[in-house]
Amino acid sequence: MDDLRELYQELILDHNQNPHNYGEMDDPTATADGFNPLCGDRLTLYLRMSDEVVEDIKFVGSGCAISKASASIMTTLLKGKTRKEAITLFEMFHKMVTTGELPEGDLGKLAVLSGVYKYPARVKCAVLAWHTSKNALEGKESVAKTE
Amino acid sequence: MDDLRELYQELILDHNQNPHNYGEMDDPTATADGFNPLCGDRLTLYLRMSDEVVEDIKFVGSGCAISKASASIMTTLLKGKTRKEAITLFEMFHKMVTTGELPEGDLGKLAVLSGVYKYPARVKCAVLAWHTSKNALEGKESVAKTE
Amino acid sequence: MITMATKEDQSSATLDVNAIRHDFPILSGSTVPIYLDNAATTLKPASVISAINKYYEEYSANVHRSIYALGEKATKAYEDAREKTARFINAPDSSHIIFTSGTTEAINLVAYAWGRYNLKPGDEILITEMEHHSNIIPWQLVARDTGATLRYIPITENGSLDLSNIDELLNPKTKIVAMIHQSNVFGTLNPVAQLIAKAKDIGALTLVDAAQSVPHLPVDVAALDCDFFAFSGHKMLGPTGIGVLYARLELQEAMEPFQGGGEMIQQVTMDSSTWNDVPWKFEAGTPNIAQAIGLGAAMEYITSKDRTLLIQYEKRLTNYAIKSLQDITGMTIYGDSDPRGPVISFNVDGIHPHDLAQVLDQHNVAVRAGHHCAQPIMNRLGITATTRASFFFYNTSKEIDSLCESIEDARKFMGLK
Amino acid sequence: MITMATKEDQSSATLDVNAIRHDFPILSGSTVPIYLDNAATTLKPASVISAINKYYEEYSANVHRSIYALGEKATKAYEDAREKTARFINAPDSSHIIFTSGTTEAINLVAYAWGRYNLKPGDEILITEMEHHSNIIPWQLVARDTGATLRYIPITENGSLDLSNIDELLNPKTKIVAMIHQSNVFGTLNPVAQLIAKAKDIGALTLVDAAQSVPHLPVDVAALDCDFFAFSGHKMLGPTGIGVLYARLELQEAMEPFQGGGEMIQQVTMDSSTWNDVPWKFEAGTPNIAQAIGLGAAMEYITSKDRTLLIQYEKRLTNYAIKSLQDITGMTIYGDSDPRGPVISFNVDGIHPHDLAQVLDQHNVAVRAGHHCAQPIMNRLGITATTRASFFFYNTSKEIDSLCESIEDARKFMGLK
Ligand SMILES: Cc1ncc(COP(=O)(O)O)c(C=O)c1O
Ligand SMILES: Cc1ncc(COP(=O)(O)O)c(C=O)c1O
Ligand code: FES
Ligand code: FES
Repeated sequence: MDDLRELYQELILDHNQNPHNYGEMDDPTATADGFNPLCGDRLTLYLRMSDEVVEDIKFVGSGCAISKASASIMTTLLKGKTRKEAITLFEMFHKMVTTGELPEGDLGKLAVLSGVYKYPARVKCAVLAWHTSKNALEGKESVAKTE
Repeated sequence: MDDLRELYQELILDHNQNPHNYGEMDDPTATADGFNPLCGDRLTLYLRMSDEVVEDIKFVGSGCAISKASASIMTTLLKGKTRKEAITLFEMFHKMVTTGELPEGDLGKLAVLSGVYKYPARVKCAVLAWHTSKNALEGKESVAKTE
Repeated sequence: MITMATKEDQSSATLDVNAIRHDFPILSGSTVPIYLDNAATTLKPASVISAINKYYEEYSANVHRSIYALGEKATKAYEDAREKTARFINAPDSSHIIFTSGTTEAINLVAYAWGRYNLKPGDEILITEMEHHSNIIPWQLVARDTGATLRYIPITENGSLDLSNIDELLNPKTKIVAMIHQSNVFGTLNPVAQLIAKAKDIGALTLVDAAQSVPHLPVDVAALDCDFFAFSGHKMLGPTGIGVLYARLELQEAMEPFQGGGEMIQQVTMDSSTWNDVPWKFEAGTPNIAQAIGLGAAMEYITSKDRTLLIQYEKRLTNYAIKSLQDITGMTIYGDSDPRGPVISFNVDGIHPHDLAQVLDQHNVAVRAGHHCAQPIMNRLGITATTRASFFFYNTSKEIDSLCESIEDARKFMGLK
Repeated sequence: MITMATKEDQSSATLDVNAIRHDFPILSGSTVPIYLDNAATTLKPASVISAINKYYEEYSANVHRSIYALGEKATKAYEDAREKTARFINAPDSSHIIFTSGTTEAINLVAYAWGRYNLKPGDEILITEMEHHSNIIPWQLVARDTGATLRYIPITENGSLDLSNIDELLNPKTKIVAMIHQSNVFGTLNPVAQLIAKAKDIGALTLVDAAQSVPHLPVDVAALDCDFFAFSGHKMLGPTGIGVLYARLELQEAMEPFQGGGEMIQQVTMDSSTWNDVPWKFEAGTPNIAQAIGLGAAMEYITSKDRTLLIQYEKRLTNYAIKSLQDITGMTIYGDSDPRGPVISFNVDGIHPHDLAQVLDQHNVAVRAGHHCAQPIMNRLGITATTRASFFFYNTSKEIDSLCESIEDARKFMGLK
């Protein structure tokens, strides 16, 4: 079980049970839908940009603990970031969960998801919210799929 | 090679090299075509019945030693037989080449083909001419296939 | 629970499960999995593996048209497997048996070789809301391309067919009824015999998706009197890459070929071709030789046992599992039909099925989480996924205890009270 | 002849054939066949057999969507086989590789999923008179059903493509050119690169039937620049029941699915469905898992050798066989192209090929007699059948001596002078 605790750190369980920024948004500047075809889980992301800065970000949807926690932590991290910073963060995060490499930059609490790369079937869970917010940030219409 | 000599008895090789009743017929009362889908060989059978008796019977076609010898010997045997006798002979022969049982009745020279049943892939060779002549005897139109 | 397990194990003493487990190499390895994903694919007994090996090591020749001994041996083994298959499902003879690569290809064969040439706008195809995607998508595609209409027999909340409207659904426009014999989600054993009789009355063809039933029940296609009957080798102790389509002879004769290629022809010219006799007309190319032989060995393995005992045993195991699972806090089990097969879908409040499967894996328990290729069922239940445990006669009640204990642990692990 | 054989064996000392033969269980059995029917199917090395066994004995789980360790291991092994295949034929990446049950299914997939939705009356399909039935019938069927016209590049008496009229045959109406890479009758290696370039110029798609070339040559689909490329596992030391379709990504994206079922979907509702990413969009149902893994092992086996040596060796063997056969009275060899593969079709005056094969079998020599699933070639040559000997790098010149001696014996046996 110790292995598994590396995947499901306490912080992840906390975010799973009490996700931050969970809910709909009345006045988004962009929304995007995400879909994980592996499990059928879906997520809707709401974004309110002001100039180039993420003023508010929220999400709703179904998903496993990994995906919910990832979405929850992501929203707390992206708030206040510029569009460019957000995209950079996406790239760092994506690299971390696929390779296990802890990136140089500031990934803050996201590092609790660094164990995911050992579970290839779950990588898509971790990146679902991120792909979706990348689409929202880039104004893409199509449903974000986890690669 | 002794085994194989049981299949290819001298008499078979003789009939193969010098088939009896090989050739076309000018005035048949019935003809039929036979086709062995396993190898692509074909045979045409010509029959002249007078009342219910096989007055003349000839064949042409391509085929292996087994099929040619079988056709050749068959024609010598069927000549002079009644339609009913011919059909009975067909049934005895068929039983012999599929089961190896030497039938009670008079199969004459055909017994040289009794070794065929040990070579399932070659049974169709032995019965090709017989199926075709059965079709001709019964006035069937369709190309006889080896079951 | 441990007491119960012991009791269970005693009462099943007539089936020597330990002896059976010895027949399965994977159950005698160094780390023995608690394998409860048998509805997805089963483990393989040594006799099946060695039948495959024997082909590759001793007579790996191509079949049909070979004049040499190795080829004749391969042909005989391949055609013997067809005979065994015919006997296994009580088909009149082996010409009714078409080998395919699986249930999926078997159903697609019918949709292509019969459906595309016989369906037209106005015609109706009737399936059920309980189908596996393999018995949905081929019909969606053929309906789209022919203009026929695809209709569904609905299901009830507890996983049975809702036949209240059957007389409207099954009507003179219905050209084929294609239905799952035993549900891979609920375990429900559907009343296919009754529906086949009804379909026959109005002249519709019938197809039974028996992927989940054949592994667990003796089936009798002659008694069922269906037109088509499909199942897979890998779900019944056999190899991957082999399946069976039973098809009535008149239909085989009337149908167009499916795939074109070697073996399925009689004569080919540049302009046109004629087809081989049935069933070979539907087996294009070098067949799945080793796999058919392996499937034959799997059927032999099953018939070498007392099937009544096997069925009783799996039934007891399933009942025990249901009872044990129900004791777990927050447990929902989907489907409560009787008779049923050894498959149970469930969810535990507060744990996503994928998280649950992940934790169970840590306990060495293999279950499936997901939509089980039956998304219409998930939509009907308003969920995206379930966890599914499915059994075979090599499973034990101890393994079910492990399943339940692991679920309890998972609840704790995930911080549930 | 015996002297020559010895010389041959010495000059090929750089390839250790004995060591190779040790890798093949069937060549170390009590009665070792002189197996010269490799164009039909090949023997299997121990490494392939044990890769299959390992799957069945250690991790026989279903692939994709499994959250447990066994299933992840199976998925990885299956997808690794796809990677190996991509590398083996130099595809840009593994998404270009669709697993099928064989060459036949690969070609049918294209005929169904591309052909039926893209061809119309007036369109032309161009194949050659040299094709295997597997690359004829699918096009005859699709031509019949779409109204397109099937045309043939003719062949010459000596087994080469007759390209004298190619500019008329390959014209703006041509929508696809489907051609055999290496002939399974003559051994001819066709100038496919040249024809692909020509087809590209006028915007036609191209398909290469590589069933006979991939086992013997390093192929490079990127350099060939074809759209589709098909081959079978069982003809290259791999298991039965597995084949490969390489398909360009844009085409995979644009094509309709072939078979419908599990795995190939993304989302299914009762009304309609969406498809999985390529290449999985084309792999419906539980895949041929053990077989793909076995194919991967076969490719590994081949790449573990020095391929230049293998090719040289097979070439020398073929030349030696041609030379030796030509010494036999009444011998006709069909086809004399250069470059060519290790397959030789011939007839001996006065002996029907089936009788010859039967006598050779008595000498333990396995060759094929028949039309080799290429009846148009037989029609062109005005014969119904040939005898065919085909080699693989485990064959030896001694075995070719046995072949020739047995043919001499057969002549005597059949009473020829
Ligand atoms: C050139 C060629 N194409 C296609 C095939 C068909 O391959 P398979 O029977 O494995 O589908 C063969 C072999 O039989 C062949 O030699
Ligand atoms: C009821 C049912 N039908 C069809 C299938 C498809 O079988 P396969 O994947 O072997 O083609 C399955 C299993 O996945 C099934 O459970
Ligand atoms: S299982 Fe669906 S997002 Fe993780
Ligand atoms: S081989 Fe053709 S008839 Fe015997």
